Amino acid sequence: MARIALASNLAPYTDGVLELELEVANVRQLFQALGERYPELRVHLEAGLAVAIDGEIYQDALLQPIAHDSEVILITKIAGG
Amino acid sequence: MARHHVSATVNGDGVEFLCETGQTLLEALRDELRLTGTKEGCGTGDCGACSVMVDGRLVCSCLMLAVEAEGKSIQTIEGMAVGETLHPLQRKFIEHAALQCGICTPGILIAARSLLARNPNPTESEVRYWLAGNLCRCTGYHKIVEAVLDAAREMRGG
Amino acid sequence: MRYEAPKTLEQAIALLSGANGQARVLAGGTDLLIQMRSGRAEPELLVDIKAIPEMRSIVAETGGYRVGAAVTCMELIENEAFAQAWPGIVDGVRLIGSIQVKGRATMGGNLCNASPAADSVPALIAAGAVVCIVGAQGRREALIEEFVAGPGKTTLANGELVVSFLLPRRGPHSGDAYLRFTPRTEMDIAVVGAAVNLTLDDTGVCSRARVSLGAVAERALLVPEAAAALIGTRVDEAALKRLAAAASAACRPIDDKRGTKDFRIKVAGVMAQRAAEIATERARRPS
Amino acid sequence: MSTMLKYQERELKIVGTRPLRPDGVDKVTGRARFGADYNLPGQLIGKVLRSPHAHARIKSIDTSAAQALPGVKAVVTRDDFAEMPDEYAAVGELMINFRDVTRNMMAREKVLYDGHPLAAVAAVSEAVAREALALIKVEYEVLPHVIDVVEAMQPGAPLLHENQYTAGVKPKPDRPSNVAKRLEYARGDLAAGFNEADLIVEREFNTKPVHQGYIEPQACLASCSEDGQAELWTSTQGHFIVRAQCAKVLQMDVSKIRVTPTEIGGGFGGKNNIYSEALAIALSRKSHRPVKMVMTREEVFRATGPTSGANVKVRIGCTRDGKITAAEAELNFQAGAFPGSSVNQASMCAFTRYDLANVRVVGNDVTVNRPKVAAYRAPGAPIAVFGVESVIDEMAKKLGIDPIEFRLKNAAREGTQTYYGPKLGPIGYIQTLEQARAHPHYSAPLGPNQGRGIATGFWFNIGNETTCSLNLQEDGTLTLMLGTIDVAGGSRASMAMMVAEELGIEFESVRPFVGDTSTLGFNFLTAGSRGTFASGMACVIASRQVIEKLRQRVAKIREVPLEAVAWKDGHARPAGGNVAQFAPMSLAEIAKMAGKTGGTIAGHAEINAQGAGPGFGTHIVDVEVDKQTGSVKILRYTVVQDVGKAIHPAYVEGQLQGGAVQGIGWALNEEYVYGDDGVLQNPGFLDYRVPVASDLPFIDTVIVEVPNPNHPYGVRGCGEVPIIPPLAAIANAIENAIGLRLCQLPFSPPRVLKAIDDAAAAKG
Repeated sequence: MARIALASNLAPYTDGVLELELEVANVRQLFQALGERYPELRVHLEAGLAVAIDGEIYQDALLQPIAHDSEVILITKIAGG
Repeated sequence: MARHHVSATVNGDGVEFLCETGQTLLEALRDELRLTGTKEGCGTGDCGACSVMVDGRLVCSCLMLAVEAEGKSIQTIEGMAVGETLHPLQRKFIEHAALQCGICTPGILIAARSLLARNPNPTESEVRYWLAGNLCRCTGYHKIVEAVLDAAREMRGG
Repeated sequence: MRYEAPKTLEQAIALLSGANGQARVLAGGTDLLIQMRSGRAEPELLVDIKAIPEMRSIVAETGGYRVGAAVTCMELIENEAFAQAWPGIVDGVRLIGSIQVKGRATMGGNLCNASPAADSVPALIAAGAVVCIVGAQGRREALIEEFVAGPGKTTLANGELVVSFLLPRRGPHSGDAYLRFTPRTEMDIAVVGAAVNLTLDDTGVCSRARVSLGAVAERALLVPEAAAALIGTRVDEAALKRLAAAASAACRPIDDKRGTKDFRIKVAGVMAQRAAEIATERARRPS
Repeated sequence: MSTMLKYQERELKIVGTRPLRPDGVDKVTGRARFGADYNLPGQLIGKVLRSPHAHARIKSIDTSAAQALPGVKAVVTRDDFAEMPDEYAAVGELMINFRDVTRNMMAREKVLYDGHPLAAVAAVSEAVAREALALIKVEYEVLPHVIDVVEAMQPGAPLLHENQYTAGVKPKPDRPSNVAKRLEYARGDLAAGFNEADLIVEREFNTKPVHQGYIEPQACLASCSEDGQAELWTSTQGHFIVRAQCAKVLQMDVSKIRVTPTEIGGGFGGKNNIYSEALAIALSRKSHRPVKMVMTREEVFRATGPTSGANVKVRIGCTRDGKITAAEAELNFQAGAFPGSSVNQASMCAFTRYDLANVRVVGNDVTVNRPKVAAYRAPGAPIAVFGVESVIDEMAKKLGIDPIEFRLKNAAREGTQTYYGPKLGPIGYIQTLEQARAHPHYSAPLGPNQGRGIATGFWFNIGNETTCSLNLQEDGTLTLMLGTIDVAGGSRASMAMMVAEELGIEFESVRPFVGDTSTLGFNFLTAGSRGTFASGMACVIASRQVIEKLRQRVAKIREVPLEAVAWKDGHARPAGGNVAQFAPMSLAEIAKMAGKTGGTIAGHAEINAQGAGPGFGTHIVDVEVDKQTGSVKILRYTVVQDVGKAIHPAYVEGQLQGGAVQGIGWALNEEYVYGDDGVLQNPGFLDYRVPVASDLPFIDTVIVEVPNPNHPYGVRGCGEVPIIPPLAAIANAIENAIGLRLCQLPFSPPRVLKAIDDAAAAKG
């Protein structure tokens, strides 16, 4: 079970839940699991979230593997001007 | 209203073109003579990207009518290099990376050359005040001033 | 839109009077072309006066100078003798636009555009210049401080043309200066402009003075009260303080995107004082 | 695939040197072609009719007289563009809703800002096009408008979008509001943190909208053919993004639009979006002729996307010895006519330079009646950091601690947990502070009315989709087709340098180009300082692919096992050790035979670059204040910044100098001035005052290189960090000079003089 933490700005979409554990093998499965559990989060998941897996940040990396003991943090997608 | 027939010299070549009364010299250079090296950044004389020489005088070609160019000798960026050899200013701008996007570069090179023609040994401040009419948004002017001073040194045989 | 380039004053006058107000004089064009581009000016006839010799000359006359209305800023700046005689006027001309704009902009154009913030006008007013005008009824002269009526308006009648400026003779120990306040060091329109022209007697007491302010009213102002603060003094600290106060008191500025009323009033005093200091220093130099 | 190439320390021959750039000669001779320099035979000129009102309902648009004017060949209005449902896409720096993209490009129900497009005309000349615009009759119902962000947030403020309810608020509000979205980042126990504090400083700041100020106005040329294909030349930071947005709003297949990027005359984030591109294609489709559309400078100011004007509240608590115990900020950002400001990036950047246990940042994205904001170099960060670095400077002064020491006490480092999610990897923030402290500028003497200020900045930097292809030509030279736009003019050279380094060949034998959208797969736009990082990584991958194929080809030609062939200094050589010996082959020799030994050799990369390394910077500035006029003069300026690795030092220095000067302009004189009627009063370079050459000293630069472990050469993005510190650094320098803490931007002379007079009056 990977430990999942959500950036605090996502609290409104998860009824305040910011930490949970999920059995997921990659980012795509993570987003699907979160989307089912928190429908309001779905629109943000693919379009607007990046994922830090064990300290490395991945953006638009749906097939990036997540190990069973990974520490995963969901953060807002970063972009620039 | 019939268009004006204008004959002038551009970069040493005799040219003729037709233009409306209200057409600026900048528009004539770019649209009639297809010399697109001179750029429009504002159309109101505030940015200097359209700088050219007219009878040895540095001017904004957006603030001059094309019809006023009758019989004049005009120098644009396209005439700055002589055959294969770039003008020292052109070379120094590349060497010093004194340009980034390059839209302001033609106007600044024409202005810098007219400065060095009248003042072969300008101070940093003299370069900055002479180029105050040429806006640049990428470089912060640092390498531009360095390149002009370096070119001046070389042209003085320093 | 028609374009004509007359070679004589008579031809120019005929063209201007025959166009029932739809003609504009084209000198440097650095104000006119901007107004045409923005639609603020839509002339049917442009009368290019740059081919008329009398309007392009700078000649010494009766101890003073006669400057053609179509003389460009750079031509005036590059005229050593004139810059020696009237450094203050050249201060103002040097601040007009960029080098490129000054390569085309003319003295007559800067005056006739009638902007309250025109950089060459305060120093001409302080110098006591006389504007030489020609029209269908012949020639006349006007005091420069009365020439502009208000923003964009002059006292020229239809068909009249400014031909030249006459700068009077000045005695020894004279000096003039022009300063303006702008947020940037170059390329701005004056938020406040101040010109001072004064003469000291042999003992260093100020015998004559004229002070003019730009961009603080509907036109450049001659400010006699400010001049009075200097006349009869050695232009010391106290006199300069009174000058600054008189200058500020004369202002009737507007709030606009370039400056607030109080800012202009306060800074007018500062600029007038600093200009007076430079003028005095120039007057004290052995001429 | 998501790609990450680790950094390897090694001896370099080309990377880090200063070769001459391939695009330089064309730019200094006037041969380089920018947006407005392209022409096609038979082209028409397109012009846009823009709203004179800040807020009005469009009751009717009558274009009949305009259509009838001789020389007019096409007119388009809202009726020519399909309605777009709500659909979000990460296009450029901000989340974009296509329902808004089509409305910003061409108004539908309402005009929402002075300059908002209403109709567009294509005619045989500009004069005819302008005349046609004057013949279009529009019936408006003028509505009250609001521009100031604080006013727009009040309950009674005029509403831009009747069905906009603040997102991110629980429970859902019952009334619509101009606040499109509220976000909040929080970590630790704020109240406890403030209780521990010996000193608490709280300040409110206001900034004005400012423009990127690129000298080249937007320009494009479109040409459609009857079979539904479209060609487009445009000056942009992202031609694939332009293609994606045009295809969406014009309902065309992406592959039917070919976008060729011209040289771009500056962007800084302002050319991430489409403005006239889709209008030009629509006009060309309707008129069956090419259509050229070039914005005037006035249109650029009125109707493209300057950054947000904002209201910022910052409150920080720290112990007597300068340890921050709690930090809180509220960021209210103008989004312009449609939601989507950079308040999120600003929120994430506000405090990230510091290792803080108790933090809370609230952000509000607020629609107001002015153009939809676009990105402007590290979008949002300069605004938030202006507040934070000003308050930190005030705290250091009150405690009598040196401003750099105070920052060092709280500095973020490797492993610092950020409040927006991840832990920071290896970063160079502390090194920039230490090198700034050691710099002679920091201890140089100051004269009367002179002051010194410092401030620091952080930016994430990004990777994103990147493609390139590297083709070995038959004479042994290579062409490098890049997909990421070269905005600052140096990245083409930097890419060729990395390829030459990988292949061990001369820089001059690699010729880089930026391809049009038909030459490569999708590329994200040049933003987020990703150019050298992401495109560089793609070039290294393509180079290594070429090397692999070269080794395989030589193994076949020399009939030796693959392991026996090594690539070194531009040659295939025996791998050393007890392997089969063979005569080395040069790149040229292999290339010559390539056709006959299996075909040409090429390398490609189609990646989504991961592992972008954040950049940090510290700035020092000296100012002199004329207390009689309020004028602030920049005396000396030093930029210290960690760039990971400077591929071409001259271009890195150029980014640091250019970014700092944009920050100086933002701090001193740049601002949008609106009349009470909501109309922009200074849409031109005369009264929108960008710095000129004579306003500035030289900008000294110190390059710090703490390698980014996730890039083969250690590159971090460097283009955006330098614009972040100047606002606060100058505010701190002014405070040091005359003892007044100024919190309203810009520090224009009238504002500074009033502060001086008010302070004197208060004391007097």
